[in-house]
Amino acid sequence: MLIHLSCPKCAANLDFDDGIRFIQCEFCGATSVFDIDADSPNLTLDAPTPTAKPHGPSDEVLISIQDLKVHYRSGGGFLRSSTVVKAVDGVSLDIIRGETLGLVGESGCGKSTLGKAILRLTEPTGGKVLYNGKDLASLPKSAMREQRKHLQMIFQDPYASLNPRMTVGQIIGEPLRTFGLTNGSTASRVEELMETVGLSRRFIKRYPHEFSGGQRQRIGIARALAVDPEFIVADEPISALDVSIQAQIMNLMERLQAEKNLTYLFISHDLRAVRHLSDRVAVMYLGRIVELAGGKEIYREPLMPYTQALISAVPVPDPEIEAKRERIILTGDVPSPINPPSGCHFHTRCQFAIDACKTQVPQLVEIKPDHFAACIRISPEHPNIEANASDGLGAIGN
Amino acid sequence: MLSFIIRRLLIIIPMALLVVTLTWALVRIAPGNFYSAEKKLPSAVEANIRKKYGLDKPWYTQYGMMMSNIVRGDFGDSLKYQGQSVNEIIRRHLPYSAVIGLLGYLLALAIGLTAGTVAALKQNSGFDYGSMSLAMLGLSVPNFVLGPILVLVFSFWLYLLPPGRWGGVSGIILPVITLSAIYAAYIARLTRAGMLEVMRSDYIRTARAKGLDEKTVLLRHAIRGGLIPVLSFTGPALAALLAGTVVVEKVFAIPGLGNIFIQAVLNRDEPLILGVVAFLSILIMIFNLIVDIAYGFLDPRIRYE
Amino acid sequence: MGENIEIVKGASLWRDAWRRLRRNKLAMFGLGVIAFMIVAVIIGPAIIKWTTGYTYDFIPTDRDLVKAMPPSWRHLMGTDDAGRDIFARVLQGGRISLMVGVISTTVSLMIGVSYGATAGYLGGRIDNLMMRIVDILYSIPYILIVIVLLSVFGGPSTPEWIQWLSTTLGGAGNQGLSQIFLLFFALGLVSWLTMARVVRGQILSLKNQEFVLAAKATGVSTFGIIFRHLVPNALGPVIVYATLTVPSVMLTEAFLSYLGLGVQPPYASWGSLASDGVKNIAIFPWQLLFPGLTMALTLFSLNFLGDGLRDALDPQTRKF
Amino acid sequence: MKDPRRLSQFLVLMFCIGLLVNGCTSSANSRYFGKTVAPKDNILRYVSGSEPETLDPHISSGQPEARIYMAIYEGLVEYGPKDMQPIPAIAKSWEISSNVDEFVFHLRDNAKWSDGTAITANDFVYSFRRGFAADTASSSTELGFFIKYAEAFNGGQVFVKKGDSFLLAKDYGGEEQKPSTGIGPDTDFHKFVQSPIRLTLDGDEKKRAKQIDADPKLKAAVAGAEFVPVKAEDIGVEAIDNYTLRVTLRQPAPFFIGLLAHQFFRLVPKQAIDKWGKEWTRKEHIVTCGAFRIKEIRPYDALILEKDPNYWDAANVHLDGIAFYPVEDNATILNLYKGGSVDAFLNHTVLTSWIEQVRAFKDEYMNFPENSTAYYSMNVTRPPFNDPKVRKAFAMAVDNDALSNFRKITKPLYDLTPTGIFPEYDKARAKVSEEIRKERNIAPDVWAKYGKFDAERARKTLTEAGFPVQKSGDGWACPTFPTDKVSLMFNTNENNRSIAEFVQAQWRQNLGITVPLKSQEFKTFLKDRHEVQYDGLAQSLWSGDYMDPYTFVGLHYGYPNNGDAGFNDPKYNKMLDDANAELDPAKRYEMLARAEFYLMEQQPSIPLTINATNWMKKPYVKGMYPNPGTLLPWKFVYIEQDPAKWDKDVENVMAESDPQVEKQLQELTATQKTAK
Amino acid sequence: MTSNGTILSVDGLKTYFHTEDGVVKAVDGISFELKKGETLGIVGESGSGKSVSNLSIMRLIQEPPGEIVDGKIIFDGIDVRALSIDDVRRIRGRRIAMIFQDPMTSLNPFLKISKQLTEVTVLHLGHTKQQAREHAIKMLKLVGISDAEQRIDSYPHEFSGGMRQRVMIAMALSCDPELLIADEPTTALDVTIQAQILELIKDLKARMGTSVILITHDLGVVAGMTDKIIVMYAGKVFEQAPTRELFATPANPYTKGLLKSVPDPAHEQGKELYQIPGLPPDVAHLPPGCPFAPRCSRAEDICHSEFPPFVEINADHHSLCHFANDVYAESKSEVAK
Repeated sequence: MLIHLSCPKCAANLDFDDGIRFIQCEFCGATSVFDIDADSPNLTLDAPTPTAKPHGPSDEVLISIQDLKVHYRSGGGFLRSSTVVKAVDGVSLDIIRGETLGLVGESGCGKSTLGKAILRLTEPTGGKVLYNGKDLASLPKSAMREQRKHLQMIFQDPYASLNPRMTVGQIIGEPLRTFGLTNGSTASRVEELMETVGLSRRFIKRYPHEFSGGQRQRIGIARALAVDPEFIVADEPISALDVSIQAQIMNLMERLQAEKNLTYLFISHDLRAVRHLSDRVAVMYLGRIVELAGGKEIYREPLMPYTQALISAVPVPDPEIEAKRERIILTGDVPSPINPPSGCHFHTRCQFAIDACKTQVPQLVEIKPDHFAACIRISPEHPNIEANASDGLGAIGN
Repeated sequence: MLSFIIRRLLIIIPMALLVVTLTWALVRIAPGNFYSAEKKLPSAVEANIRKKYGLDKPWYTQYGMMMSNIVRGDFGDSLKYQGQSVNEIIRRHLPYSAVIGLLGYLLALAIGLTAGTVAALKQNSGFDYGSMSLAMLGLSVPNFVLGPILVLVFSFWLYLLPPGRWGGVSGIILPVITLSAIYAAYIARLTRAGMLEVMRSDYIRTARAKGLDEKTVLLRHAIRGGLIPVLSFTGPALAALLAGTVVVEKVFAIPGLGNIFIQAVLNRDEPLILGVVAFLSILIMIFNLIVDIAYGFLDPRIRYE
Repeated sequence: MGENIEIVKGASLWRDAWRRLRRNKLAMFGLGVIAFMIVAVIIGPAIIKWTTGYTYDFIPTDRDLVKAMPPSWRHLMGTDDAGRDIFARVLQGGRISLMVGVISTTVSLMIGVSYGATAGYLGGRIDNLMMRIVDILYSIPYILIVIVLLSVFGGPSTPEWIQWLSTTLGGAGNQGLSQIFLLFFALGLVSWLTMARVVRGQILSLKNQEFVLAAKATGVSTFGIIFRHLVPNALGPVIVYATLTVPSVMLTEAFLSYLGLGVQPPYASWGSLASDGVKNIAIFPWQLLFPGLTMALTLFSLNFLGDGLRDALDPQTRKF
Repeated sequence: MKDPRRLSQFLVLMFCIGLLVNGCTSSANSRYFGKTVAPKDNILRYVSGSEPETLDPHISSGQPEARIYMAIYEGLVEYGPKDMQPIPAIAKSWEISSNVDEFVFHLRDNAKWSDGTAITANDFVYSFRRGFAADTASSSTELGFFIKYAEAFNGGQVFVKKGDSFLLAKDYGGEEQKPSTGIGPDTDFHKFVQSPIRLTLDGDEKKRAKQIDADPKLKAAVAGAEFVPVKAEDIGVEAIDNYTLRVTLRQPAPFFIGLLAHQFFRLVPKQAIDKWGKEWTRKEHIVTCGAFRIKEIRPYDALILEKDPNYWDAANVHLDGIAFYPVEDNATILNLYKGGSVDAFLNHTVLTSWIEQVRAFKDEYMNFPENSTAYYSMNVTRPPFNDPKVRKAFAMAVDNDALSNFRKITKPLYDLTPTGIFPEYDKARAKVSEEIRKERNIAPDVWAKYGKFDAERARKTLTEAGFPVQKSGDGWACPTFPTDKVSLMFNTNENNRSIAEFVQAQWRQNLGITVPLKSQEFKTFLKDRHEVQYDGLAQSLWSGDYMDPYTFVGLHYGYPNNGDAGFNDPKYNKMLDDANAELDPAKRYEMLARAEFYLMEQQPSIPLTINATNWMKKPYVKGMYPNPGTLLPWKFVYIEQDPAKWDKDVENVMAESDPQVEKQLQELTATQKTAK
Repeated sequence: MTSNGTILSVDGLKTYFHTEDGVVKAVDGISFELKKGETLGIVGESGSGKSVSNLSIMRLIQEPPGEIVDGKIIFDGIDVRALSIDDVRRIRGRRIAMIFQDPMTSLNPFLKISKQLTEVTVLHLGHTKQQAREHAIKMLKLVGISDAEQRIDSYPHEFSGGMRQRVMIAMALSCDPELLIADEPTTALDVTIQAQILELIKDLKARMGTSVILITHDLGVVAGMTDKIIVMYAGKVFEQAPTRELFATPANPYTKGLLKSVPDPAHEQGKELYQIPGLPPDVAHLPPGCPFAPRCSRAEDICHSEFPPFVEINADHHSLCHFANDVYAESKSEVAK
C-alpha cells in the first residue's frame, strides 16, 4: 500500500510504501518519521541526519583477536586420512569501540569464517578472541551463550537468514525471550525495534516471504539489535540486495551506529561499500590479513599488490574513467585453501613475487602509521613495491 | 575408490553380526518354539528335543556357539527342515526370488522409466495424466489383490497362462507383472519428478541455447540427472525384491526365499531366520554400496576416497 | 527463470500452500474423498444400524440368511459368507484402516522426526552412529518385531495406558481393540526408519542455512534450534512423506492381518476385507469389489493429496 | 483419463464385463470344475499342503508328511483305503495275545528296500529302537509308549538293581501288570520282557534324588542299589527270526494294531542312516521301502516319486509316479486345481465360501466326516470358567447345528468323540445314554435335548451361576459378566476366525455377552494354550491319532493333558484306566462312553464341529477315498483314461465298490484272514 | 546483412507469464536495435525483465507459463517469432549464443567439458569428433585456459568459477556467432575474476567482431563495456541512450537515482548515501501510471494516473518519463557545475 504525504520541511510530495517508517525527502534530504499510530498519519521531522559520527573511533579496543585460527578437518573417519582446510590461519586484529572495521577479500578467503569464528558460530581451533577481558574462544558454551547479548550478527542472505516458518514478531522476539530481556511485553519491544529499523509495526504477524529483500534485511538488523549489542558482525549484508536497496541498508546501518554507538565488523566483497562505511579496512587473502589501514588511506595508497589489484578491478560507473584507466588484471583464481601455496599465499598471482616469497611467510608489519601490510618486499623504508621491483630485485613468473 | 569399497565392505561384517544378534534376541523373546505343535509334547520328549538341539545350555553358551559358527559362515541346519543346512536352503531358493525379482524390477524399470520420461516431457498432457493416474492405481492396489485378479483374467477367463507354480516362461509372467506393478508405478513417478526437476535446471537451458533438439537435450543432458532418484530407490528396492515378496510367492506358489523366510519366522526356525536375516542384511548393504558406486559413475561430482 | 518476482501478500506460508492446493483439482478431489471417508466411517455405522439394523458384526439368527448375498437394496454392498452386511463392515473397517494409517504414521512421525532431526543436526560421528543403527534396524524383519511386541505387551500384562486408550477410543469391553492399538504402535515403530532418513536429509540441507546460524548467534539452544527452527521447516516434505506412509502402513496392516498379527475379528480393516474378498473373487466378486474399491479410492486420494501437498509446499513451484 | 473418477468407473465397468463373460464361459462347461484332462503320463499330481519338514518319518509328526511317507515307507500294517482299518503291509499276518498286550507279526520274505536289500524283522527292531532313542528326539514317540520300557528308554530312565534282582514298579505305587498271556516262542528276551514291570527312576541324578527323597520306602530300598540305564535292547520289541517280530506292551491296548500304521512305526533304513547320519534323507542317499521311491526333490516346489520296481507288491501299484506339490494358500490350490495343474489336493482346502459352488461338481468334491473335531477349551483354573455352571451355560448357548449349517460341511459335535467315525462306539454311547436316562428317570423327549443347544436353559444356568441375564430391547444383556476377564483365543486361520465370529454372535444374541476375540499367531497361541495361560476360552482342534475313540476320550486324561483346559479329575482318570483294562471291546466302549458322559457333565470344553474331509479330486482319479484321516494308501490309486469309467457322484464313493480296489484289498487281507 | 548493419532489432516485445497471481508482464513492450559489432548493455534490478527479454529473443521462454504476446524480433532480417522451432534451433548456438549468470549450474555437471564443447560444433558446423575436439581445444586456449589438451576431459566441478565462465564463453563462441548475449556473466564472480572475464569478453569481441548484449544490474560493469545502454524497470525500457550520454546526462529519475546511490570512490566516507526510497514494484500488480512513480522524488499527480510517454531527447536518447526533458536539463546543468 502506498502513502502519499508531503515532506514536512520542503513540502515536496512523497510517496512511499507503508512498510517504511523512515523516509528521506528527495529534495531537501531531510529524514522524516511516519507516524503510524496517529488517526491521520503524517510525517514529522526526524532528528537531523548526522553528517559526521558523534562517536568516532576511540582508542578503546573492544575486541582483540589474537592469532585466531580456524582449521577444518574435511573428510576423515574410519581408515581415511583427512585434509585440513585452513580457512582462517592466524589472524590478529584489534577492533576499536565505535568503529566500523571493513573486511574485504575474494570468496573463499576466510572473511566470513573469521566473522563467525569471532562469535563462535564456527569453533576456532586456535588463538584468542578477547572481549571484556574474556577469551570468547575458550569460554564454555553456556557462558558463550550469555555473551551473545553483546555480540550479534547480520547475515548475507536476507532470504535464507530468516526462518520462513516464524513471523516477524517471533523472529525479532526470539533473542528477547532467549535472554529473558522482556520485563514488559515482548510485542511492544519488538514493535519498537521494528520502528527503529524503519518497518511498520503492523507487520509484526507477517512471515518473511511476504517481504522484499531490503525489508527482510531490516528484520535481520532488528533481530540483531534486539539484545542491545555492542558489537555486530555484518556478513555481506548488502550483497544479495538490489542496487537501489543497498543504499537504504547502508544508510540504516550508519544511522544505527550513530544512535547506539555500535561497533561493526563489516564484511563484504564490495569494495565500494566497504570504502563507504568503514573507518578502517582489512584485506584478507587465503586466511590471512594482508593489509590493514584507514579507509581513505587504503584506497588512496594501497601498498600490497593484491590490494592494488582488488581496487583496480572494481568497475567505476563512469565511462570516461573506465575508458582511461589501466587495470591490474590478476591472473588465475584464488588458490584452494585446502592446499594453499607456501610462503606468501599470494606469490602465485603476484607480479612482484621473488623466490623468497615462496618460502617466507610475511608478517603484518606497520609500514606507515596505522597502515599495516604483510609483504616481504615492503618495509617502512621502502613502502612502494613497484619502486622496489624496478630497483632490480627481480620478479619471478608472471 | 578401492579403499572406499574395502572400507564399506569391512563395515558390513560387524553390522551384519549386530543385526543377527538383535534378531536372535527377538526370536528368543518371541513365544513358542520350533517344535511346538497342536499337540503338547510330554516333558521328557521335549527335554530330548531341547537337548538334541543344544537348547538346554545357558543362553550365553548358545549365543557364543551360534556366533562362532556364524563368523565362520556356517548358519547350521534348519530346525524345521531336518538335515538341510541354512546355507543350502538360501542357495536353493534365492534363484527363484532373484529371477522373479530381477525380471520384475527390469520390467518395472522399462515401464516406469518410459512412462515417467514421456509424462515429464509431455507434462500436463493426456498421456501425463493417464499414466500418472495408472501409476497411482498401481500404488493403491495391494498385490494380494492384483495377483488374483490377473489369475482370474489370464488363467480362467482367457485361459492364456497358468495360475501358479514355477515352470517355464508362461509360469513367471503373471508373478513378474504382479510384482512389477507397484515398482513400475513408483519408478514412473520418481522419473517424472526427477525429469521435471532436471528440465528446470540451468544447464538444460544452456543445452537448449546451444540449439540442441529436445531429444538430444533429454537423452544426453537430462537423463543422468533425472535417473538419480530412481537409482537411490533401486538399492533398497532390489534388496527387498530379492528377499522375495511373500505375497506374490504365496499367491503363485513360487518357492522363493520370501515365503520361506516368513514361514521360518512363524516356525521359529532360528538358524534359518538368522541365516536369511544375515544374508539379506548383507545383500541390502551390498546393494547400497553398489548404488553408491553407481552414483559415482552417474554423477562425476561424487568421488569416494 | 532465475529471477524472483516478489509476491507480497498477507498470508502465512501454510495459507499460501493451502491456496495453491486449492487450485490443484486432483489434490482437492483427494482431500474431498478423504474428508468424505472420515465422515462416513464416523457416522456411517450408526446410520446403517438406524436404517437397516445391521452392524459390522451382526450375524443373522435366521440360518438361511447366513450366506453370501449379492448387493441389494437391503445390503448395498452385499454380504459376506456369514451374512454380515459388507457396507457396515467396510465402514467399520474404514475406522480401523484410517486409524492404522493416522496413528501409525503419527507414531512414526514422532520418532522419525526427533531421531532424524537430531542425527542430521548433530552430524559427524553421532549422525553416523545413529544412521548405522537405523540401517541395522532396517535389516531386522519387522514381522519378528511385531510378533514380539504383540506377545510381550499383548498378553494379560497389557500396559495400563494401552488398555486405557483402547477403552477410551473403542468403548468399554472392547478388549480386542487393545491389540489393534498395539498393532498401530508396532507399525509405527517399524515404519519410522524411512521417516528418520527423510527428515535427516531435510535437516542436512537446512542446517547450513543462515537462519540456523542466526538462531545460534542469538543464543538459541541446540534443542531450540532443532525443534523450533529446523523441524518446522522440514515439515513440508515430511508431511508429504507422511501422506505416502499412510498407504504403505495400511497395506502392511493388511498383510499382518493376513498372517494373523493384525486386526482382531470381528473387527475388520479394508485390507483384511480385501484379502478375504480376493479368495472369493470368482464367485462373490462384490466381496472384493467394494472393500477393494473403497481402499483403492482412498489410497488413490491420499496419493493425489500427497502429490498436491508436495507441489503446494515445494518452493520450486513458485518459480515459473 | 484426466479425471480419476472416470478411471474408476471404467475399471468397475471392465470388472463387470469380465464377470459376465466369465459367467457365460463357466456355465458352458459346467460338468467339471475347470480343466479336466486325465494326465497321459500316469503320474498323479497332488497338493500335499505345507512343505514336508523332513523325509525322516521319526522326526515329523505332521499330516502333509504323513501322506508322503505313505508312498515311500511302509510299516507292519497299512491304513485301509476307505476305513483306515489296518491292512497287512510288510507283515502279511499277525497274532494277538489274549489280553491284547503282545503281538507277533509274520513278515513277508519278499519285501525289499529300494536299494534291493531284503527287509527283515531286524529292520523293525532297529526302526523301533531308533524311534524311541532320546537323541532321535522324535516328537511322535509318545504314540509308542504302550510298548514296554519304551517310555523309560526315551526318558533316559534307570532301573534300580539291588543285588541280582531289580526293584519292581508295583512295590512303589506303580500299577500291577495283569498276568500276561505271551505268545510265540519263549526266548531269553521274552522271559525278561514278560517279567513284572521294573521300577524306573529318573536318569538325572538331581531329579532322581528328589524322587527318592519324596518316598521313604523307596529311599530305604535304593540304599546301596545300583542304577542301570534302560537300554534300547530293553524295549519290548524282538526279532524272533528274520521274518517274525514280537512286540510286547506294558498294558493292554486293543487299538495298538491300528496305531502301527502311523508314520512313527514305519521302517527307516539302517544301512542309509548308519552311513550318512542326518543327511540320509537327501535324494542321493535315501533308501525307501514303500510302493514309490524318490525321483526328484525340489523343496517348496515339488517332490516327485516314481514307482519302485523293488517293491514287493509292485505288480499292484498302478501309478507310474506321484508329484507332491507343497502349496499352502487355499485359493492358490483351488486355482491350480481349476487350471488343471493338479489332480487332487489335501483336505480342509476348499474355502467355505466356495463350497456352495464347488459342491455342484458332484463328481469331484469330497465331503465326508473326519476323524477330527473342533471345540473350545475353557480355562477351568480361572474365574469365571472355574464354575461348571458358567461353562455349561456357554456351551448350551452355542447352536452347533446352526454353526455346522454355516460352515456348510462340518457336522455338529455334541461330545468329545465325533459321531460316525466309530460305529461300534456310537452304539455303545447310545446304550449308555439310555441307561443314564433311565437312572435319572427323565422323559425321552427331554433327554434328547440334554446337552444340546438350549438358549433358555443357558440363560437360566448362567443366572444361577451368579450372572443374571436380563432382557434388553430385542435381545439380552448380562451386565455383571466380566467380559474384560475373558476372551476367545484362537490361532489365525480363516476357518477358526469365522467360527469364532459366529460363536461370538451366538453368545451375544443368546446370553447378551460379547466375548472379545483374540486372534494370535500360531506359536504364540500354542504357548498360551499349552500352558493354560489364557483368559476364558481357547480354540482347539483334535485329530485322532488312531482309529479308536480313546484318542478323543483321553484328551483330558491325567495332567498335563492335551485338553488344555487345565482340567484334572482323578475319578475320570480312574474310569479311563478301568476301561482300557477291559478286554471285551464292547464292554470297554461302554465304559469309555460312561467316562465321556461323566466328563461332558463337567464341560471342560464346548464341542463345536466334527470336521470334514473337504477336498477335491478329478473324476479320472480312482481308488482314492475320503477316509476319516485323508490318509491315502497310494498303491490303490489309479488314473482312468476312459471318461466312461470316471467317478460319478462321489457322494456314494464309499458305498460303491470299485472292482479293482476291492480285488486288490481282498488279496492283501487274505493272508491275515487265513492266519486267523 | 541488412544495409545499415543492424543485426538485431526488437520492436514492441511483450512477454507475459501466466501465474497464479495473475498475468506477470515481465517484458512489456521493449524495442531496441543493435548494430553489427556493437555492444548493448541492459541494466535493471531483479525482476525488471532484462533476462526475460533476452530469453525471448532466443525463444527460450517456457510455454506455458510464459508467452511472447506481441512484438517483432528481427535477427539479421529473419523474423525469429515466425520461425519454426527447428529453424530457431539452427540459429541458437550457431548465430546467437548465450552466457548465463551462474557458471556453477549452467554447465552440465554430468558431462565432460569436451562433450559439452564439441556437441555444438558437431551439430552446427558438421565437425567430425576429431575436428570438434581440436576446435574445442583451440577455443579453450582462446579463453585463456592453459593446458587445454589435458583439462578438456575434466568435468565442470573440477574447474573454479572463473574457469567455468571461461568454458561457457568458449562454448558460446565456438561457432563464431554473430550475436553474444551475456546474461549477468560476472555477477557470481569475485571482483578480480569479474575483471578478468570482462576483459576477456572485450578482447574477444574486438577480435571476432561479435555483437554483444550485456545484461547486468551493475552500472559499473556496463560503463566501460558498452556502446549504448537500456535501463529497464518493471518490464519497461525506462531509458535508452549511448553509454557516455546516459552516465553524463541521464534523462530519467530512476537512472539518476541508480547512479547516485552507488557509493563512488570520490564520495566521502561517513556522508549519507543517496537512496531510492521504497521497494521495487510487484510486476503482477502494477499501479496505473508510471511504475516508478511511488518511489520517484519528483512525481506529480500525472505520474500516478497516466502512463508516461517515451520521450525522445535526441535521436539516440529516449526516456520514459513525463518530465524527461526537465530531468535531462537538470542533469545537463549538474554536469556543467
